[in-house]
Amino acid sequence: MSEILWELQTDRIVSDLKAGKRLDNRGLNDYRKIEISHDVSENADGCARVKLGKTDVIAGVKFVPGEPYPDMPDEGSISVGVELLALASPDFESGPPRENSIELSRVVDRGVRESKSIDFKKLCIKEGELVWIGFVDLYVLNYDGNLFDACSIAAVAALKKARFPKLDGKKIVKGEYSSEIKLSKIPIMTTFYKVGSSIVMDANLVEEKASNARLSISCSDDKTMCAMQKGGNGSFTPEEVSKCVELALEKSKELRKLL
Amino acid sequence: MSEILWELQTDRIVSDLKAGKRLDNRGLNDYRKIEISHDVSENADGCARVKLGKTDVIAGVKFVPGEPYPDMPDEGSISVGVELLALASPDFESGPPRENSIELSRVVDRGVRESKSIDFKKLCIKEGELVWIGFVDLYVLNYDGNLFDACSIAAVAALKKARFPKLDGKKIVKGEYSSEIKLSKIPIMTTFYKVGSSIVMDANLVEEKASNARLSISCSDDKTMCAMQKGGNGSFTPEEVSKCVELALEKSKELRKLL
Amino acid sequence: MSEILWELQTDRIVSDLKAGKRLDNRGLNDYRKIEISHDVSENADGCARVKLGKTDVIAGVKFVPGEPYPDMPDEGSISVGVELLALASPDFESGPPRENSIELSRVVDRGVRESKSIDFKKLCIKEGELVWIGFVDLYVLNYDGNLFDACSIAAVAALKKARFPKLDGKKIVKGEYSSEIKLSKIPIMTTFYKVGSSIVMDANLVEEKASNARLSISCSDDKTMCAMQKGGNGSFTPEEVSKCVELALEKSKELRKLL
Amino acid sequence: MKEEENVYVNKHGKRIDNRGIDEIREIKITIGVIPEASGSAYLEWGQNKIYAAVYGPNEFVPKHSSDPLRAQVKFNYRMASFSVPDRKNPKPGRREIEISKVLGEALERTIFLERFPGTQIEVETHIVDSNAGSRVAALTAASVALADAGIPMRSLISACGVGKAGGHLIVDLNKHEEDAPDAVDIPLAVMANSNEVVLLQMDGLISKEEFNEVMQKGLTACQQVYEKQKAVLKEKFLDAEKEVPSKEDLSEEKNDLNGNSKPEAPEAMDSMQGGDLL
Amino acid sequence: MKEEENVYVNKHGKRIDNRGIDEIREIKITIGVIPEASGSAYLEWGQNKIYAAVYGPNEFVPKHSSDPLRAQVKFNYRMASFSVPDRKNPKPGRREIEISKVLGEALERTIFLERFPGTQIEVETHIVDSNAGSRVAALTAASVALADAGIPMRSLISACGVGKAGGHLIVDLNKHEEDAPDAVDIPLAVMANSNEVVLLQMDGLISKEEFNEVMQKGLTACQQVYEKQKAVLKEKFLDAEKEVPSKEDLSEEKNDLNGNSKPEAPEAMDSMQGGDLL
Amino acid sequence: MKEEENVYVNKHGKRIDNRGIDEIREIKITIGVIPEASGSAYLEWGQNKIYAAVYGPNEFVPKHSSDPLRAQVKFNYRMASFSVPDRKNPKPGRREIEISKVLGEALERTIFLERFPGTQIEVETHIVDSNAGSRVAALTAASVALADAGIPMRSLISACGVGKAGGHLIVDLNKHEEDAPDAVDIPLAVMANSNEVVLLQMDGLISKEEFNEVMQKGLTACQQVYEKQKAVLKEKFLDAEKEVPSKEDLSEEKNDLNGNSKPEAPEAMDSMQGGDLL
Repeated sequence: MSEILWELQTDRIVSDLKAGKRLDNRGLNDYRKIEISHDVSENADGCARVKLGKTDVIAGVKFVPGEPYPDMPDEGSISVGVELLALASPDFESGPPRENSIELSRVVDRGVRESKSIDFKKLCIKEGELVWIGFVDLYVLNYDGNLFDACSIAAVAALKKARFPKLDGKKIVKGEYSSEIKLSKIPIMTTFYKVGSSIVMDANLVEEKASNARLSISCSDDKTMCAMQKGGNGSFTPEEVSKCVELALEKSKELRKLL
Repeated sequence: MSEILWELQTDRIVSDLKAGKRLDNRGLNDYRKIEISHDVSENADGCARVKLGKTDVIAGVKFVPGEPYPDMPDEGSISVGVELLALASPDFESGPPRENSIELSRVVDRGVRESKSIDFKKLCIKEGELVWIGFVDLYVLNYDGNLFDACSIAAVAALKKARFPKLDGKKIVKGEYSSEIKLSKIPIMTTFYKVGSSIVMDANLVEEKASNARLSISCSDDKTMCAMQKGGNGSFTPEEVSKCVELALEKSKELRKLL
Repeated sequence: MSEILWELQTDRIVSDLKAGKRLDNRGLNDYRKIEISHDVSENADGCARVKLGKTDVIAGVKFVPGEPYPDMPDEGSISVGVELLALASPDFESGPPRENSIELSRVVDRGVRESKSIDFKKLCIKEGELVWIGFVDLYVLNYDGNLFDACSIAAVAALKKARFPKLDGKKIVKGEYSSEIKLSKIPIMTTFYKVGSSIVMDANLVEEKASNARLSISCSDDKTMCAMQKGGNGSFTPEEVSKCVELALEKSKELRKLL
Repeated sequence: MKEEENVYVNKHGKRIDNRGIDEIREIKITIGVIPEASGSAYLEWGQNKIYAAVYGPNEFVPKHSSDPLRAQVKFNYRMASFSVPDRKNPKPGRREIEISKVLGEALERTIFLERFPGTQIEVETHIVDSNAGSRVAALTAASVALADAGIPMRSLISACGVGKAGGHLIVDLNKHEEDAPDAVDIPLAVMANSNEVVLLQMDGLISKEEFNEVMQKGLTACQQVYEKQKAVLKEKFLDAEKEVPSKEDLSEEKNDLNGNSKPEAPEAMDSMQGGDLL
Repeated sequence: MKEEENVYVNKHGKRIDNRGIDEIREIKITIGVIPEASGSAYLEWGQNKIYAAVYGPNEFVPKHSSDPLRAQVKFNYRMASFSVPDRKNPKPGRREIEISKVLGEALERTIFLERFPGTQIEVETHIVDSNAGSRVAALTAASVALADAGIPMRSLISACGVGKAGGHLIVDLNKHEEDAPDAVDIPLAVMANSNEVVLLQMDGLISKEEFNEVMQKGLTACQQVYEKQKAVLKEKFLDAEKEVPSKEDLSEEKNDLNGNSKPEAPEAMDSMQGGDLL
Repeated sequence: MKEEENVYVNKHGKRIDNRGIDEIREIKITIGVIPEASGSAYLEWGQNKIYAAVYGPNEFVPKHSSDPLRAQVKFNYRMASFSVPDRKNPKPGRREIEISKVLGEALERTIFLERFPGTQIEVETHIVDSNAGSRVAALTAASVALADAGIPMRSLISACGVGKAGGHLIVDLNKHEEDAPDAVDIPLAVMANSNEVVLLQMDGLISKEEFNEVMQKGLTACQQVYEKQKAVLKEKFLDAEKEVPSKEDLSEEKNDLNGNSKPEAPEAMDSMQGGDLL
């Protein structure tokens, strides 16, 4: 689409939203249909596919035995990475990760990590010698906006199903599992997009492109937030931030039930 | 050369080949003169230089002591890599390996590996602790077509001459050697280029550029094939494949005598 | 500045220098004002900031415990790296190090290393097991010519102040130190720039850009040289080299007093 | 158990997963799974699960490497880190780069590249689960995605692995069979309408006679795959008006292809799009 | 000692470094420290030491990625290898890339980008010593460097961290406090004239009530930082003739910004440069 | 044995490889070994074995970095992984990048770059075996390859290492001597016709007096290398009609070069090509 058409479309979206109207007739704080499934990959130690409208992402967990860091001899680790596959959008290019996927990966990672829902000590196999290193890798299959929330839900959904492989000494016994990883909480991220003077949740692609600021808020339970990230070259007033905090806690309560 | 001139040259080569005529008057299945020598590098643990007409490649072997993979505690390894030096052709650029050199490396590697001519257990120094890791590195010095066969011959010729360094504990004693590596078979790769409707062996550069499909067949002995690779955006009929298989076994028998 | 203006400026500088005149009225072998300070970074194990006129560089040392090389079980190591920050000049770009910063790093490194002022055996903590690996990292803050000398002085000044961290087993006790590193000599690099037929020391940026050859000479003490590097696509006559050697020993004697 | 492992075909002629020696695993294909793409497909082939998307033809990037006479295919074969038993480094490895190259070349054979000079056709495949044969599955999926995108082709590309395990010549090896001590693995793909071989690789020790025999099995298996591809595309192009050209209709074209690599005249090609290939 | 460590605010209301809970560490700013740059600043904030330089606006590189309607900010947040307790790999890491992105976006909010179509404004920051809060310090320094470079802005950007340690809501956490078991770390930056939030990140468990309370502390702290920035810029622009616009004068502008993201008409902006922001 | 090792020159004035202190190792040069190149040479220098090829002048890539007034030399000094006692990582390292830079600059001094504005002259050297002195050998080979390619030069570049081992000032150090505890290593290259120094590096502790003495040895050694270069080029250009310019004929040129870095007028240079340099 040409630059000019984008500007016109943006103007239209902005004025519609001012009148409380979204392109697909949702309310400003309504999510698109959310579908969560788990038959993604038998080779994964845990996996999930999340569709948020037409946005489509998959997450898979793999546990690898490794040495602990010297300063945390009784703790394993988890790391989250998101790849924006060229498969998913004409906007994405294959190649090394750029700042967009790096920010997305790190924000999704912090949403899980800071909730303290995973006890890293439970990833210890033998203190000082062997721990589980968990990799949660996400791939975007189709990009229609709001990857932050979709990826966050997928990461948590995959972790909830994740099982530790069975070990024979330091080697994994292929296809056999010992126990499940336990999440003590279900962290949920909700992301607000500011489009003109309006703020919407679960923006689709055209809304996201029309927006100039984004605020992601992760909630570890119904009353507690655990992470935030503002992005974009726009701004939020302190009052808007307060409002978003309020809504995030409410909406994450709803979404948590899906998991 | 301009695009137009290439097209004209290609047309000419195609029609000459239809009449059974090659530019240098060889028969369709004749190789250019093959020269194999070994005085390439005293620092190599084994080396060879192969000239196939004006195509000129060198191979050198280095053995490095290292730890075995946990799942194969009594096996060493060999890996083959080819670099298309900018030295060798105006078509090559210095820089990280591209898909052409990666394919070439992997096909030459498989030709050796799949022949099972090297017993990786004989590369074990101490089970679970120390094994030989062999690196066969090839460099193209002058590129006049058919690198697949030239590199394959050079890799095998270098390996045939390769000796294990003498060890003092885990350290190599420079310039001293213990024993030779033994190859139980001499794998030979022969490559067919389809130019128009004709198929030639040992294509030189202009024939290679005029061709649109390539089939490399490695034979581990006079009766057995061990690897194949079709390349290029053309195709072979099943009958052509059968014919190539027949010829590959015949021709590799001849070439094997050179080694 | 346009290509043409550069040529004109170069002509002017060349003819002025022939008459013994520098842009800032210094003598051909005079250095700009040199300021050395040390309050750069409390997190560094040793640091220095050096201003040579408006050229401004910082150096910081960090010691990391690590395993010795198998062939030198009782020696630690020191490595020097210079980064040409995009912060420092419109001529510099952020990105991977290019040949200019690689040459600069390696020449500064050799100036220190070859002076043998650091006894690498004193960096051994436990033979065969643990040694200090010292990193001297330099950053250019403002680039107004003669980075070779500025970086060399900064590296030595930082090393002179460097202290070994206190160890608890193999782990560093943050913020505590055991002993100082001792330099047995103070290596000093002086760099000569050939501009037209004249040779100047401590070239500023416009002189450096007008020059076509450079000769860096490191002296480990008042009578001994320890490293040299000629750069640029110009040349020096043997007599000029001799003259530079003479001057380097003299001038480094002066500069050594600053450290 | 140990003994069991070495029996690749039991006395009833059945393999470890209960298939016959000439039987391919179950294949399921869904079209249009990636709305953002010009064309797409999701394919399950036994445990293998693959997404394929096509973008383009678009202007070639970077422009100075474009071919002024034809389109170029940029094929990307990628594996998810969790698609294999041992976690794969997410960075594309040398194996993925090689496979991307040969699969892209296979597709270039069938696409009428000359119709889109100076462009690129991007074919992205992503393996999310695997169990031997992922490259032939990816190529099969990519071919369907190209048809879904309406890219004009000479033929669908149909692919299947064949080979040997425990002394038996078999089609569509699974991981267990691929790991046999005497395993031979032969990824194969053909232009389904003409049986011209566009992909052929081999690993393992095999005689000429065995090879020729197993190639025949492979050509038959590819035709079975072709039926699956046609079935799903037919469903999509149900209401298309044009007749599907029969194998016989394509024979002239076929001879041409074997004979001469020069671009066909555009007028000869104008009926070969999307559903026309079925 | 062990017990001591867990007391983050003592009975006298003092923190480990003797500050009150709402007290920011000492800030020192020097302008024009990098003569080669269009504008520059050196900032010390407690132990944090940061150089910031601005180059441009210059032609965007590579040209085909330029925005024909506005300038783009390329922000580079880099840490010296010796700026942290454990040596940092000199290569920029993922943390530095993320921070560069969000700090650059914060600055884009305040710069009149539309005045320099097709260009890039390069903002380079280099952390040479650090002790918690280096990103807000870098943003604060960058804002001053932009003013020094004469880049027209809607407002200075003023930044400060706030958060929680040992159960106390505090401003400008130091490393010790950031490492508290219950630590919450909230880097915050605002357009100083309007309090609009341009940077907001958070790590750690916090309730809505605590968050709202600590945000207020943060807004106040940012204004304190703003005073420091103004003071040093005033010194530089001492002989500037124009009056500094008061907060009230900017209120109209503020309403506009909240309401609509479209570029302001140039005529509305022509008095907002350098010293004018103080 | 241990003692032996520390004797670098025995009582008969002979070194470990039986050379005298001023004696260079055997040098063999073959021209035209790489048919694809514009010019090429293979050089053996003791154990060192080096291939050199020249391509160009060609259009500079990327175009926007070309110099509109002159050609640029792109020099590539590369070592085969098996060219050294410990296997070298095949990726070019920092040492190779530095050496490539200084060798390229040395060649730029002698080439009439102004005749080929906007172009690049690619000089590729590949070390396949080494034993001290590979960079001077590479430069010597490259200079012959340039002459073979017909690139117009002011002079051949002739190079040799000199230095110190066991207290003796010696020429053309081998690996054993380079590893002496007091070793000094000085790679040196000159424009053979004028003795102007175009390459000079040094590692190791040396006094002014020793340095001046060993430089003289170096200049003499370079002239010996020059004789080898000339001999092989003469063979090739045997039937060339023009006379080789004598050292005296070049003196005017020489003064010019020392005095002024500006491009010479083209008319002054037209007789300096290929065999003309001998």
